[in-house]
Amino acid sequence: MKELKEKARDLLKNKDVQVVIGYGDGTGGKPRAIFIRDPKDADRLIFDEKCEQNLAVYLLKHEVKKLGRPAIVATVPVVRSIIQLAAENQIAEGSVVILAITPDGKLTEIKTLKDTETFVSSNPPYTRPEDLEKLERIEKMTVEERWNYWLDELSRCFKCYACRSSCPMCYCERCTIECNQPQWVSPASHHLGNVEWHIMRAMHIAGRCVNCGECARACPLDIPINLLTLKVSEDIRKNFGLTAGMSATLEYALSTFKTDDKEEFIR
Amino acid sequence: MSASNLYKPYLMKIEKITDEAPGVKTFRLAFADENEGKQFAFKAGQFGEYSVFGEGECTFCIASSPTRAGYIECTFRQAGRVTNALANLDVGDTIGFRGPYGNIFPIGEWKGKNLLFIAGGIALPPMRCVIWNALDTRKNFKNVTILYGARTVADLVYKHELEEWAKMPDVKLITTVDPGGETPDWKGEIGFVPAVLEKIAPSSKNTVAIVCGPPIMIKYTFPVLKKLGFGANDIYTTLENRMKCGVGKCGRCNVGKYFVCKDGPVFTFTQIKELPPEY
Amino acid sequence: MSTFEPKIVAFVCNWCTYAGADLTGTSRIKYAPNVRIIRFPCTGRIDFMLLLKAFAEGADGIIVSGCHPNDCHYTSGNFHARRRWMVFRSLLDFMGIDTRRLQFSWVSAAEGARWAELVNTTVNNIRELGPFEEYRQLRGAGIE
Amino acid sequence: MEKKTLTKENLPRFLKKLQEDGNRVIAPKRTGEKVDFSVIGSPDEIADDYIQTVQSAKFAFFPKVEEILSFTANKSGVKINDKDTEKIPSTVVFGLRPCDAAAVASLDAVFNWDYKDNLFNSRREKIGIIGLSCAKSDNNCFCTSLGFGPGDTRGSDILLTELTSGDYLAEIITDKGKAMMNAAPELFTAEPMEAKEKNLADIKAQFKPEDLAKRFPAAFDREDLWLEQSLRCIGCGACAFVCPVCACFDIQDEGTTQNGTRLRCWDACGFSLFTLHTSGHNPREAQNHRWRQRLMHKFAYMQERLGVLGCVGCGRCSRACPADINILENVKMILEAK
Repeated sequence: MKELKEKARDLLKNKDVQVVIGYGDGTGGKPRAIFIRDPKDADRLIFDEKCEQNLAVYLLKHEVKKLGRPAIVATVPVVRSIIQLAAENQIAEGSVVILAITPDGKLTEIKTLKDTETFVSSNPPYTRPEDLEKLERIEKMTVEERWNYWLDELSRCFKCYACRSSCPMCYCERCTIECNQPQWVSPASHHLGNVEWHIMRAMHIAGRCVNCGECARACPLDIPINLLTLKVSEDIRKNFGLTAGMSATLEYALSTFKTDDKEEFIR
Repeated sequence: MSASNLYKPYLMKIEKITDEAPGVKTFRLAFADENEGKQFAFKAGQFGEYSVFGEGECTFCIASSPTRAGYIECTFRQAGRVTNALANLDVGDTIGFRGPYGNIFPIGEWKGKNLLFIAGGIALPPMRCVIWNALDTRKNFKNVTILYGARTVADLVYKHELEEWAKMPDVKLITTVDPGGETPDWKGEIGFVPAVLEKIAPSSKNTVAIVCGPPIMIKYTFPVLKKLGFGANDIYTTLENRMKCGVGKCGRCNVGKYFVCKDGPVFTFTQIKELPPEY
Repeated sequence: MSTFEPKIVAFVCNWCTYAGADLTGTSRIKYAPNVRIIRFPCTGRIDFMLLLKAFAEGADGIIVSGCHPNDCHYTSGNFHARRRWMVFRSLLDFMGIDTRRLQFSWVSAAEGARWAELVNTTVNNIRELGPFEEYRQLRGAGIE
Repeated sequence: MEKKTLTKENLPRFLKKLQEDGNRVIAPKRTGEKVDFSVIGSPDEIADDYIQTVQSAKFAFFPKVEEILSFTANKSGVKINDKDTEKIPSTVVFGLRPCDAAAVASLDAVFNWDYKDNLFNSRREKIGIIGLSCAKSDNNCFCTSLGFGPGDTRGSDILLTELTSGDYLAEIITDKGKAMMNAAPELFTAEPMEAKEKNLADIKAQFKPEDLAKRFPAAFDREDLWLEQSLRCIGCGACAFVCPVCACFDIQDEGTTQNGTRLRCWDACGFSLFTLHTSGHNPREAQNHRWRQRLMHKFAYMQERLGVLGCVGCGRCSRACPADINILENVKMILEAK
């Protein structure tokens, strides 16, 4: 992507930004996140369909923040993560330059939140069909089958917290699992600790998750944990008509309400 | 049943609780099993893992002197889950104790020397052990000077013992509080420990200095000691890294090639200078 | 399983359901003794983590109840709670937990009889379901 | 050392026999796209045709959650119920790669450094290791650079090497190995004619293990060597948890003050909480400090203090890392640094 490299070089040259967060060549044909600070290095930027990591996670990392004002190479889910972070007052207007790339490979430089919103409204949210299929398959199971399925999957978890660390929405300085007075959820990776942890994770990013799938990609044990967050996102979309990461001014789905929200489950 | 589970603590009964300062308490602990108590021995500088069952373990030094057999004491400030749980206990309650772990103050090598103790805040407890050890074997040492500072008068721990030391003819005690921390009737010094140390300027001749305190105090005290002529081998301190196992396995207290739990907690300034700044 | 007596934990708001349950008592309406009531200032305060704790500690069923919509002492606590309940309930369902074990309701301060009926129905439902062994078995599992 | 042939038909029979004798067998099993160690019901479940499992079988020696003791308490005092190590199941780990088998020596060193860790040792004693030589490798493998190798017998009780015919050369290395073989001696036939070496993966050494001790200590202050490699680190513990050597742990109490258990759980130096003091002070404040600690500990400190390396070159951390942090790349960078 010649255009991307040029854009990045210009931004750095003109001192618009101090760092460009993008993808570069990694090992074994994998791309990796790179942090370009010298315009001369802009040529190291790459972009292809393998560039899936949600780079928005780096925007709030202390070590990266220290580098200065960033520009970030962003696919649609990354742009949505940024909007959601802005909605949660984690990213200020004008603090980041977005080098957005549409699914068909078109590069757009975005500098304002308004333009960011325009970008996502013309590039609507997309959920991988295979994820929706899996979701449906699990929903069709009996309660018992579902329980066994998840117990099987979640009991393997060893709590490396790659799901949490890779998620742009998990930016809390202190995660609930680290709050130990009282200890809400056990940090041990036994069955109870794992089941509770994954329920908690899903609930805490419900209505905020943009379904980038990064948590499942990051999971070294291939546990399909993104299905949990996808499930809550779908519920929120269907019941409350809200989708995270579409508007920086939109209220968080679980801290707002409508008087006529459905309540057939309440007796 | 394994006879030697490394992580199985002794059961200890709380014999006495002393309120030292706001949020700071001292427990006197006796072995629930007398035989275990008789076999137990430790030396000045060592630490242990104290546990409230159901809450977890916590690392403190043994604050009492090995010269006073039959019990151990620990002093802690309420800060986290375990220390808060400890603070809620009463005399007669049972806690766990694993230890003693770690190295020691080489008090045997200090025979015939002057001792200069410098402590700040909640760091007097690790030193109290060696102070009493020295005072109980007073004839082995020449001048004993204790410089102790805390944020406020209320924050000074071991107030009774400070009075006791002040009355001892062969101990020179200087207490100080940070500016603003004094009370109207405060008779001690006012100022930070390094500044007061510079002011009293104790001689470095034939003297070892033992320094315990928060990292910031240590950082500013070393240069003053150096100025006073102390050699790096004559300055001792303790490191207080976070620990879990206490026996060199869990990895937490690893600083450079050292494990604070096994190679420390007592280090000379010579060693400290070699360490990476990860303490 | 005629001998099985379910343990039910009820998380209720102070202003409506707790008062309602009080009325059940003062009206001398008899109802199943299987319920342990925990009083909260408002249903908006009832975090899902509390419900998880109840299950982990051995509850066979949970009742969560507060003021009817528009009657919240704090105006909107119950509306907020309703959304979270919906999402939480659906997530538990997705993970294979029988949602009959988690009963949400509105019971006002005047509805003493309704409270009795709610508890009785829930107890009967849970009695049919049996003890919540699946969740209880999580405790201790996976520890070598 | 005895050398035998174990035919491809006899291998499942052998494992079956070990199971019948009351051993729990842990072997590589396929889940989705990945292969990982788990307890198997039958030898048919064992995966083949893979380079490396996601995790090593470290958890058999050092479980991710392990009870240290349990306790009950009432008004009259506390009663500690010591861990019953008798109940630890006798286990056979099948299919351990030579790198993983070599890693057991490093675990041994950590858990027996002055203080003997009985929990670890009791498990260790009850585990028989049937290693499996590597016929294939990938770019993440670098065992040979650290002095190990794809057919290294160190650590295994029996090492199997697959031959062209699909049968296995069985090297009976230890007494434990001999005892395992003696469970079904009739299944082991005369030594094969075929040479072992030509059936091993060709993994070129990229540096010498001696260089590590020479170069690492001096690299400590070279921020350029650590920062660039760790800037993309997201701070998870995947690298440590898949590592066959990483043995850092946490101790946690669960239950109530009247009735509970004390657990030992895996922990990782990459977590910011690992060293965080209650006061808020953190000796290793930034992620690059923590990444540096990981490498220094493996390549410098462990070697100096325990006489073993903290890395066996299995390449797992590089494969598992969600941010493509590659240990080999970083090590080479340090060794080649001017």
